[in-house]
Amino acid sequence: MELILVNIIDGLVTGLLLFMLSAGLTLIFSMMGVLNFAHASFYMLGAYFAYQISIALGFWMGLLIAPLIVGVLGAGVERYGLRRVHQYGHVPELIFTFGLALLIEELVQFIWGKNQMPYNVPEVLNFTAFSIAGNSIPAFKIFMIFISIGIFIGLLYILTKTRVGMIIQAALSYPRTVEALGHNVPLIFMGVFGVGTALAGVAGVIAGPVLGTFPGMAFVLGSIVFVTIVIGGLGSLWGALVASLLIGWMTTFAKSYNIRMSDILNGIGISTPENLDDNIFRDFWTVTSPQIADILPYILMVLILIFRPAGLFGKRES
Amino acid sequence: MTDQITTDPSKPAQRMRAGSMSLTVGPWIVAAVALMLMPYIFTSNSALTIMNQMWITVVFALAYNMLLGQGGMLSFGHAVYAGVGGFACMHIMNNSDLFASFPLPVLPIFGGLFGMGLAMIVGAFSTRSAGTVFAMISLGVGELIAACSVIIVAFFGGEEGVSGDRTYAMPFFGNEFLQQIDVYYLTSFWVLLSAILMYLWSRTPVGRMANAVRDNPERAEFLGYSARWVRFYSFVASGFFAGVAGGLFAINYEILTEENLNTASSGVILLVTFLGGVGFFFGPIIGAIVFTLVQTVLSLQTELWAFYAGSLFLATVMFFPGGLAGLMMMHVPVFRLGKMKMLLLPYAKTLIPAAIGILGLCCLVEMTFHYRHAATGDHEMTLFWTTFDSHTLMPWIIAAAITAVGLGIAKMTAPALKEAWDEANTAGGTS
Amino acid sequence: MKKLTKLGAVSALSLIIGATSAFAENIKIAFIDPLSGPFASTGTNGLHQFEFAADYLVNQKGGVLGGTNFEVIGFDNKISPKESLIQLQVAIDQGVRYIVQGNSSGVANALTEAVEKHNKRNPDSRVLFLNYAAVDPALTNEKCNFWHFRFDANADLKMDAITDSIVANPDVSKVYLIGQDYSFGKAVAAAANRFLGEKSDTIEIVGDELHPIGKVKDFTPYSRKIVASGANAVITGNWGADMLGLGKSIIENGFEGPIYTYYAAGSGITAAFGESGKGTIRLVGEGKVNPSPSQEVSDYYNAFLAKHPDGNLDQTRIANTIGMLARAIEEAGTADDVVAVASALEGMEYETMFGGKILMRASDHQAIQDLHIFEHTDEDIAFPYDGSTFGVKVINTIEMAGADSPTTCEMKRP
Amino acid sequence: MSTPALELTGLKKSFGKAEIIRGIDLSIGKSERHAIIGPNGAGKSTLFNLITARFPATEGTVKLHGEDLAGLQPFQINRKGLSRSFQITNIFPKMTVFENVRCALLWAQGYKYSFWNLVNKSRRLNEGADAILDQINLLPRRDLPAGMLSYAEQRALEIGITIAGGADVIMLDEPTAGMSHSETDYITDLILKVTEGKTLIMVEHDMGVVFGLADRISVLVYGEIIATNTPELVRADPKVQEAYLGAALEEEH
Repeated sequence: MELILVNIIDGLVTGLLLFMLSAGLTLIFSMMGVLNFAHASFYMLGAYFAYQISIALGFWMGLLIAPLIVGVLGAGVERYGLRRVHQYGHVPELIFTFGLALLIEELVQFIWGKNQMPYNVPEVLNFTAFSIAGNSIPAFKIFMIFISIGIFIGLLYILTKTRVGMIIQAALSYPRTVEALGHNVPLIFMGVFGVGTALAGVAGVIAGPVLGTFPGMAFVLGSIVFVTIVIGGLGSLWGALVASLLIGWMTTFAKSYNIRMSDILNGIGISTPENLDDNIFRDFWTVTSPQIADILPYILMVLILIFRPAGLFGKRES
Repeated sequence: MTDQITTDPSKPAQRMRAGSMSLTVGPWIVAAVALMLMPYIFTSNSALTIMNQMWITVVFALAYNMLLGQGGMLSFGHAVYAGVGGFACMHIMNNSDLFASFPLPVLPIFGGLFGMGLAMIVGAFSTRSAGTVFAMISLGVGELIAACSVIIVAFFGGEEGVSGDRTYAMPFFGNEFLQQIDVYYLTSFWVLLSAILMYLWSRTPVGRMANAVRDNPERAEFLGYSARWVRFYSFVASGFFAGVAGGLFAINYEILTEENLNTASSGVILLVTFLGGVGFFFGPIIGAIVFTLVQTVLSLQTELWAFYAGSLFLATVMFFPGGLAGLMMMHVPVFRLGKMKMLLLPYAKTLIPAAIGILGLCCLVEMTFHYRHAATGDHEMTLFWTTFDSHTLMPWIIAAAITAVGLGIAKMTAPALKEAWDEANTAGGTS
Repeated sequence: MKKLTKLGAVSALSLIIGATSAFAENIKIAFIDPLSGPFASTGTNGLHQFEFAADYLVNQKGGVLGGTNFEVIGFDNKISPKESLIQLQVAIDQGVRYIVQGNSSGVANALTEAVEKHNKRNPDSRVLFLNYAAVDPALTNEKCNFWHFRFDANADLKMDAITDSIVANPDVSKVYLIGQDYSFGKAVAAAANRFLGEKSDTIEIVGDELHPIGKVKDFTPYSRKIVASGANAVITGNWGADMLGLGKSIIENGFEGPIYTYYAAGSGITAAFGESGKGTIRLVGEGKVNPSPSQEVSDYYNAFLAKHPDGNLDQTRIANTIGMLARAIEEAGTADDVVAVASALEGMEYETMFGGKILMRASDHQAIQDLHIFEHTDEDIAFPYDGSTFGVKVINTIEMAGADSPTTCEMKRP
Repeated sequence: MSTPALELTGLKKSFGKAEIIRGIDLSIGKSERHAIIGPNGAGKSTLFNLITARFPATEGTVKLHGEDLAGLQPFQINRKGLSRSFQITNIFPKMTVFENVRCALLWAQGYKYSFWNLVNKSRRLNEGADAILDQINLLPRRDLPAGMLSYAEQRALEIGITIAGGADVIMLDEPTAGMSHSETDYITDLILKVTEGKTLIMVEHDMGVVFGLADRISVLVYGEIIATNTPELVRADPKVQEAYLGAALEEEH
């Protein structure tokens, strides 16, 4: 029973981290129609910048400054790169972000080298917050939860309660009309892109110490972020939240409990073949849930796309 | 994202005219002769190996462009069709009785059939719509199959993959394909055959309708064609040729591993195709040749090859969305007008300094890299046959000066080039 | 970076260059490992160690065969079997007769088969494959061949040493096995099960599981299970980011027993573990540096550090590889006839400066040597890794580990 | 009159709570030229989309030559001999004018999804396409990308694509929308020429075109047909006068 609670907390941390990435991406996606492949790269930049700043000024300044730099970089990419490619259509835009992701990875290696960076949890938060049946919950994880929830509430407030948010929401659906009303839509696009990438930067700052700061960190997270927003429904902030948490919990529980494929199949009445070693499906029979935990989201995505292409909370058929 | 992943028709910047070329035999004969003669120019085994790799990439990229360029379907997991075709070929190779019953050059057909089979299964549900849904399903399926490669060891062989020996096939007119040169001709035969077949495909009714569905699926439906089935046929055909590429891979390397399936390979083929240009049939061929050279030859020269490749790619997307082929085809009207001469001098004035400037920039990048990452005490580095000390100021000044002067001149002469370009593109005029 | 950077060479031109530079005075050794991409740090560090070993142990001592030098050339295989085979061909065309490779058993498998086929089909340009780190047992068992020599202990031998150490440790009664879901991870788990079963009746294996390789973002759920299982020792074959992620997560979640690993040192991992891994992280390997066994080793290491201050001399077998190759060439009296060199390597007994001797077993071309269990610590560390204060210290030694281990290899000699 | 070419019974369509088409019964005979007119927002285009299965109907049936079209996809309906154009130009902009027409001929000439025929090699196909280009006077533009044609030419091409397949029921959605007078005359002549002997159903705003072309006219107001009759009688119908023509005529005078 206690383990379930622990797993819920762990899944929450994973899910909320995913949410910080997918929130920005889903906004960018619905606004510009672009699958921003470089989104996770901005997450990586956040971690590296924060590491560099933390050496000189400490973790907290890193948390403050790194996302700003990332946001400015993101806005710059929109202004001088994407906007230019936008005129050619969606595929070139998408491929642009794809190439950008590769280039950022190369740049990071160029500047920081190829090794893991010793970017660590700050001393203040390096203790056990509490324990549940012998399982310690590090304080940093609690900190991560609070930061992510804070950001979600902030985003929700800005998008639904402020004038800027209203304009953004309108610009998402009716860019021409909003432009005709005298608002600078390209500026809004640039701003949203900047804020979206800054959010990814925040995620990088707080995930770097826990998940490791290395040149492959963007790749590990890259496609799963798309999966999240596709499952949640493009452009839906709530969808992104629900899908993130769903994926967080799904993978955590799948890893925590050893569910065997043979148990499931036996459960539905298919008996295990006698000579498993000679059977061509032997590998299939011996699959366990931790083995496939991290590919479960892809299975879920394919199923959702087949049966409900708009995603869980999507309003439109894409 | 709109339903259809193609460019907006009202924007003339990108004109896809894959369909507007007429069928001529000339280029194919030139290609065949070139393929025959290449081994006499580049005789070493490594050159043959690299060329084989190039031709395999050509087949794969052309197959990919059947989807992206001609069908308007963006796939993030196309490597799995080539990979599964290749794995199937390896298993056939390892089944000695079956393998000994036919000559080696037949093997790629089996690769194609298996790639096609998988494409039929996946296509059955993924081609219902194009656009984001198709792209994301391809990503998901690609990830799933790539993940299977380490889980389902019986077929994919786990990490070390599946290996075999091509020489156990039935001798083909006494040839057992022991040497690279034999394999080269086998590969060349297949690349030519596949390219011709894929070109002819684009001239068939279903190939033409693939273009129509790409441009306007709804209109195609009101002409009696189901957009879904048109996509399905393109997808299956693309899967077949991807499988052929996989079969050629199996013959060349005699081993298939997880890397033949993973998303990185799928991403590479997207880059290759786009770099070459999706709007023209021959675009992917150029892309495959350029990329293979960058990956295999440039990587022998510098560790930063991926950095340069990435920059080249990004520059292409930003400035020449038609890819290298588009860049070439831009000159066709000028050529037709007989005004190519007018461009030569302005080109020389701008592009040569620009090239020098860019090379200077590369020198600065290499020197920075050397300064930061080389062994302590190893101050010596060689660039362009010049050996110098990277820790002294002089080389930096020289490189910076070359860069500044080169790019400066290019910037100065660029307006003149633009003028000449506009002039050359106008019919009539002075010449 | 000794590799000449000739950016300007037009690509087509270098195809020809590749073909014509086949003659050489130096004995060329092709180092085919990742020099770009995610595993580049390990590869680059290995290349530095090879270059240094060739320079320090051979060239500065007058070379072999009366003055011929070793030249190590790096070939970037991007850890891809396909690229490795292309680079192998390029290397052979450049007149290379000795191939060294170590990262990824998948690449090693591809290379050993390609080398065997090449040597069969091209008797004029035969090459030897000197494997310095790929530990898949199959390479010296069912997949062995005359051209492949392994200078590292294979995964089974290493597991033999780990389990010896575990059985000797009275604090350990419950062991948890976790690894990456691919051939090596599975081989480690199988070997651990086998050896623990043979060696002890009291030690219980409380967990045995695999996780997807390179895909896990957060290892917390796995560590929870490990802690909850009551295990007091963990064995893992993880490497790279998976090693660091797993190790950090296990320690963070309150595990206090030893974690036995294969690859938890160097390449930034030692620095990243830092204080948190002290006393917990153990690893198995050959070659003693801390404490330094001799002045010779100290000199060697210091000379290396003078060249690469941030580098690690974490693969002492590289020095052994170079040393043994040099002796075999001297004994054979030629560097061109690789059959003679291979015959000289077979059964060679070599005194290594890192202590003890190495026997290149003729029956399977597996090097038999002393194996150590190291501990991650910052005490008594003369030669730390990653520019940190931490390094690995020998706490346990098994002499000539696995000298009597069986092999299924049926060596076919030309 | 035997089986009508097109027969609608009790056709209804709602979007959410808004009922756009409120029960339409209409029968159009073979070779009849039938126009549907009505004020903006009357549901004319929606009606077209219902007939061609672009939208599913909420209620009611559509019969083509006596055959129920329920559950059929647009491409299946097309194969049964019903072809339509669109209010917003809907062509293949990146293909040449010739290719546009040739694509429209493929299914009708029985090529289906074949990949063993080469389109360049079929004389029937290429000559057929050229013949249609000739009919719609676009032969000089044959090899231009369709997207580069002028608006009127694109509308002509749209009609060309629509009739190319040889369907016997042709539906045109505002073929002259947004055109100048001379262009309108040109298109009207074109329509007369290419729909010779076929059933034509068209939505149109331009009364000149409607009264010049149509054998019968239906007036659609708020999702209901208030009158169906010959042009003269429709013109005289007081209900129509009131609902539609009255306002329009007043404006003219």
